[in-house]
Amino acid sequence: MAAKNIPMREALRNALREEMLRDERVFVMGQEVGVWQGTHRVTQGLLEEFGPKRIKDTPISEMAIAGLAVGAAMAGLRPVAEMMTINFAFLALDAIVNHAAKIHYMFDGQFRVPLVIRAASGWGNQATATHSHTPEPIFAHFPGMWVATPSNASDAYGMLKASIRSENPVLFSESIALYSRPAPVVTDDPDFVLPIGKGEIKREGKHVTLVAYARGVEWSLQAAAELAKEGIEAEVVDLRWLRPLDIDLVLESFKKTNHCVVVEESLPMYSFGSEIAAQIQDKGFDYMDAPVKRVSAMDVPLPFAKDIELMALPNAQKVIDAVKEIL
Amino acid sequence: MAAKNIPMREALRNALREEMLRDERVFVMGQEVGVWQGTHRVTQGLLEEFGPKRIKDTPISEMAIAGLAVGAAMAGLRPVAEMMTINFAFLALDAIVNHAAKIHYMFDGQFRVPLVIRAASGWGNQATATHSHTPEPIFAHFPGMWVATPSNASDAYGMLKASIRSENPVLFSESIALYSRPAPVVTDDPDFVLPIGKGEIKREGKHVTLVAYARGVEWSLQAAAELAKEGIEAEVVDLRWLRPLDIDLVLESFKKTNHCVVVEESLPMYSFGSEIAAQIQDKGFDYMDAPVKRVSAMDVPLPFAKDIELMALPNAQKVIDAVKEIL
Amino acid sequence: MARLTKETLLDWYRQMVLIRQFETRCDELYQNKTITGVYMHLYSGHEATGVGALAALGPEDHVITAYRDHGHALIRGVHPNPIMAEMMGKKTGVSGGKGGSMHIASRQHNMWGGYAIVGGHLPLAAGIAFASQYNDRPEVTISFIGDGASNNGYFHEALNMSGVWKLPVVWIIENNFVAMGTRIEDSTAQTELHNRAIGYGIRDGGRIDGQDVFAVYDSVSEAVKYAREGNGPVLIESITYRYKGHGVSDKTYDKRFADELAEWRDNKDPIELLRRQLQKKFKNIDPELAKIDAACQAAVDEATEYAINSPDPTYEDLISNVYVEE
Amino acid sequence: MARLTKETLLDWYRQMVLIRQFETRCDELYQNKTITGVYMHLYSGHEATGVGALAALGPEDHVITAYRDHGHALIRGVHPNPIMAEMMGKKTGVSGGKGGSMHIASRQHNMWGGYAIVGGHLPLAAGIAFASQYNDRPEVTISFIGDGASNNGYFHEALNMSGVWKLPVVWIIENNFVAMGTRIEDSTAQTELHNRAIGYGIRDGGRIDGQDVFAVYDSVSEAVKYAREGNGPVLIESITYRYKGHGVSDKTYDKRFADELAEWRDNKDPIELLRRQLQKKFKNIDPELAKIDAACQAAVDEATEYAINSPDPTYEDLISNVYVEE
Ligand SMILES: Cc1ncc(C[n+]2csc(CCOP(=O)(O)OP(=O)(O)O)c2C)c(N)n1
Ligand SMILES: Cc1ncc(C[n+]2csc(CCOP(=O)(O)OP(=O)(O)O)c2C)c(N)n1
Ligand SMILES: [Mg+2]
Ligand SMILES: [Mg+2]
Repeated sequence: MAAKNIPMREALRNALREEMLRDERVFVMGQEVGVWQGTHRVTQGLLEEFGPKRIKDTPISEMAIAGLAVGAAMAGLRPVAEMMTINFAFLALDAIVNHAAKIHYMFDGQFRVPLVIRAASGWGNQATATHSHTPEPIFAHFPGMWVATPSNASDAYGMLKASIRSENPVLFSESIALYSRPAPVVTDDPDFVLPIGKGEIKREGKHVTLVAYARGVEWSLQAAAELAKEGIEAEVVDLRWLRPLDIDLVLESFKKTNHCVVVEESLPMYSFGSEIAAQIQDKGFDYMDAPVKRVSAMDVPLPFAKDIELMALPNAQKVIDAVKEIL
Repeated sequence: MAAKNIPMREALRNALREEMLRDERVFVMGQEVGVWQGTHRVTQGLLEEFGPKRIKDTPISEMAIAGLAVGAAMAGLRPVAEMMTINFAFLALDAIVNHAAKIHYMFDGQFRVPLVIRAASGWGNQATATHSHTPEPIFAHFPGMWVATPSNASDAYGMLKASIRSENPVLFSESIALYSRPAPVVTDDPDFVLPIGKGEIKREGKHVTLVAYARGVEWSLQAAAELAKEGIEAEVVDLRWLRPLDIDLVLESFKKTNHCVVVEESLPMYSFGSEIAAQIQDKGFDYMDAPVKRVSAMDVPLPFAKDIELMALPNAQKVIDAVKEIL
Repeated sequence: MARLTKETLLDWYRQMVLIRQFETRCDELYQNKTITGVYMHLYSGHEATGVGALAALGPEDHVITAYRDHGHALIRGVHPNPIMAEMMGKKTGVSGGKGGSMHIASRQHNMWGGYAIVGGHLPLAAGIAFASQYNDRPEVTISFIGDGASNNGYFHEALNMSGVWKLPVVWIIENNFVAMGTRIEDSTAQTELHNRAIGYGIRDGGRIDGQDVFAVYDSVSEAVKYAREGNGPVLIESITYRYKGHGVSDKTYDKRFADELAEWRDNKDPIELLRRQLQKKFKNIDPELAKIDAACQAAVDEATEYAINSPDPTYEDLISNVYVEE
Repeated sequence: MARLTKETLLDWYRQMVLIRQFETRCDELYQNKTITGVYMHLYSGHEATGVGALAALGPEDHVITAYRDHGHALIRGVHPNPIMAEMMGKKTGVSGGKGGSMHIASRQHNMWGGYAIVGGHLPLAAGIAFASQYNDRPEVTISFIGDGASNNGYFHEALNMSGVWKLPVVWIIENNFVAMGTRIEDSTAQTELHNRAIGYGIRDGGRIDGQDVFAVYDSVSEAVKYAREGNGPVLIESITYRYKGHGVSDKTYDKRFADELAEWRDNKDPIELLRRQLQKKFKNIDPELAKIDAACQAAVDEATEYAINSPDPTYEDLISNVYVEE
């Protein structure tokens, strides 16, 4: 397969383009996706290529963007709705959780909601407290939709295509920090689709398992590289999806390493790390040589000032420290 | 201290009344709190006693109810805003999480938001998928506000008074199933206030710790009573608050029993049980004789039909089964 | 009215009577606990609005509404049996017993369902209409809206988007002056809700007499034509009245407003008004009307039997249709 | 205009010049990375709306706005030093460096802050006004609103509640025809936004020339009087223009509309318009204006120095004020 080194935003754009070419029912809507070329340039060029019928700029109406997409999906289209940032999806929580995720069930299968809600996520740009959430675990709390959280350009490409083709609603979270990171992305297989709910080992190791998603994978890989210098071989499990959750992959690794650190960009309480630690201690109890540790953002709103903002965030060093605590 | 056996809704009403009498700044707002006497009759009689200036019926505008209360609190009042049910608080998530919970921090202490958002919560009335959430852990994920989850009339009384007096915003969740349950409630001490963030052992035991909040406490106590017949002594820890979280009380009990089942009405993933299990395996690792088990609602939207709805919900028997799995 | 055949008028009468009788039965079944749960909201009193409005649509057009939805489903031709079964949470219900009274939908009738979150279905309506527009199909979507719901953010955002994209939706506010127990004048300073059309630059279809099925039909037909021709949405305010309190848990509202209720029931009942018009227009129509009444009663009896004798959903149903299988 | 003293007019001029110079400096400081972060939204071009509107208030009245908030804070008399320090995330900033450019507040000036969630501050404004009403204090709250924000659910719910409760708020839409890159005609079919007042049964304060500080002052003064007298809210639409793109990350918008931008800058610049009026009204005013220009420049220089030399917040600050200590 041919591949090209491109940043994640471009990989996402390729996925959107190809799925739009493949399926007339796919359309893109959201704030600034068209004329402005996308706040994060993911949709750059699409308006020119597909025209205003299929690339719809919307007013600042998050509830209606999500809700309209739900109705359109029920009626047979395949909307890809963008929330400019995932923070604004809070305004659409009801439309997402009570409508997108529940309609298939409530009406016992009469309707399908094949909808993708893309949203830029993440801390660390001095974007301040209201604009710095990574609330993917909040959305993944609720059954009825999938939650995609890619960690690199190639995965983003295959996962977005899978999400658009899925018959289920998908919340597709894109880490802002990763948009400009390049990775080799397939260029000659428009049917390159990653399976929904399957994680991947991003680095093999035997001493400790690092479980992460999205930006957490980057910190984990950095930490693993450092740890390797000291002879500690960390295995990095990228879950890719918070729903369905590939806990089997985590357990498989854990049974080998008997040690685990969960790495997340999110807040610590009632979160991703909580669920992973809870499942490991339950299903992997006999394999635990140490408690599962969690590296999360600090339990504070995020401040503007750069230095203290960075203090609040996870990083590779914090992962290394957590690993050393349990090894 | 004198006490009277009254249902939780009446205890809550007493708390509201007394705090309104004590502090002119306290007012109540929400849908149907006035003329209609409260959807769950908590505010019954208050309009007559305090008049329409302090008991404000609102339009069906959840975003503005929460947001207006935030502004009023910043400006020196003490709003007690009711969300008719906690499901509708999804529509106010941004106002709650990004405004109520963050304003004190974002402006570095210039403003306080002494606001209480009361909300009726819970599954199990054939209320169907959109109307059956117990999403307290979702709100407790975010720093900046407290989350109160009383399990009985007396606690509800003391916790609501504490919440109204608090200088911080509080999400106050009231389990619908518990409204009509009576318990002895203090009648002669208008300053009876429970400390914020302190849990309570609701039944002592030495073989297993049952950790719960709100309605989960009822199931735990029922299970403990049954288990006692077989000689199994379960200790029931009622956390009362999901934020601040009295994890020390849990650990104290766990260090004694070495076994734990977490009981929650909520959905299982990225939830209350996840956090408790994660913290126990971390901070109580050396005391674990078995994995922490979780009894939660099933991971499905709630259906209308009564029988299958009940199947999806936790109950005492499921707690008993979980205990037996690890003892 | 001239262009309407006798057959059509009798069918309208039948629809209205069927709704009334169906819901009267539901009320009885709730009282004797055959129907359970905390929510059931009857449409009784509103019949002319639903029947007149939906008479303006063809089968290819679309309907969506809130939780007060039994009437709209019956009008769209959904069989009373599976509706009644849904009320009882039976497997044979339109939504397999999972949706209950508030979620009556029938995909094949383009009845897109009732929705329990106030305002939540409004952007869905816009989305359904968007799909018609996208696919260049000359369909129109009618979305019903409560007066109370019109104060919710969903209303604003959905109507505005329908306006800027000229979506083929007819928005019909069923203004019964009350949301649960809150009177309209306590929820907004603009009590003539059709006036909100101007805020969205969409056509104001005015305030109409929602008890007069002809008035409703005429206004909505015009609006549907306007929307179908690609001119964009229309907002209509239909004045009507709720006979049975907000829902089954509401035990006091109608007592508070007993006089008002009596006034509407006695002098503005939509079925009575239509009956009188029919009697004026057609000689000796009474036997025919009686026959219709009886047929409706029989249908309701049959639906009740059907539902009672239907099986309950099982564990399999509990866990099915959470997701479409990938 | 007759009743306004020379002193007042020169102070308005000073305010407008101070904002322009302060923000021009901010822009430079951002380009040379002294100010960092992804967000900074300049008010340049809007000055007459802010100055004219807030001139209608007393110190006991209240102001709240969105993220384009530097101007409003300066007008309220917040010292440029702590504002500039906030821009740089310094401990001496108005919000201790935690809020940044989008969250400029000063409790003591009844400047209730800028808010970054579009529409999020609108119900807060209603709440602040509610507290005034509750406490029987004759204060008025002015809330600024972007044209784009007016399509959000918050707008609808907040304005409606302010109407039904007759809250003393003056809602001022600063219509600069654009939200980020979306032109108003692409976000609503009702481009004359003051028309939305009717939907809430509140007073329509009309559309005003937001570049003319006198026009703004007159209209807003009237509205403030109306609200202060207990008649309820007023909605005003002030037409203005944004000189510097949406925010610092916007590099293309102004290029797209270069001609339009030039037209506003060259012919409708609010500072130039005021300067010309002053020159017409007062002989030999130029030296006085030059003195004001220089004083503003000095204040901006001082603020820059102050901010640069201020300490950064520390770990202690990171964890403080998450909660009020109980
Ligand atoms: C978002 C939301 N808030 C509150 C409720 C509770 N609720 C259900 S129906 C209703 C009143 C709606 O009144 P209206 O829109 O006038 O419709 P009607 O019942 O008169 O048909 C309320 C407040 C809800 N279901 N959803
Ligand atoms: C709820 C929400 N949605 C989207 C955004 C992103 N955003 C920030 S400013 C803005 C445009 C607002 O335009 P307008 O209200 O006209 O104000 P202006 O910038 O012109 O002053 C958008 C879309 C946001 N901050 N909040
Ligand atoms: Mg109504
Ligand atoms: Mg604008």
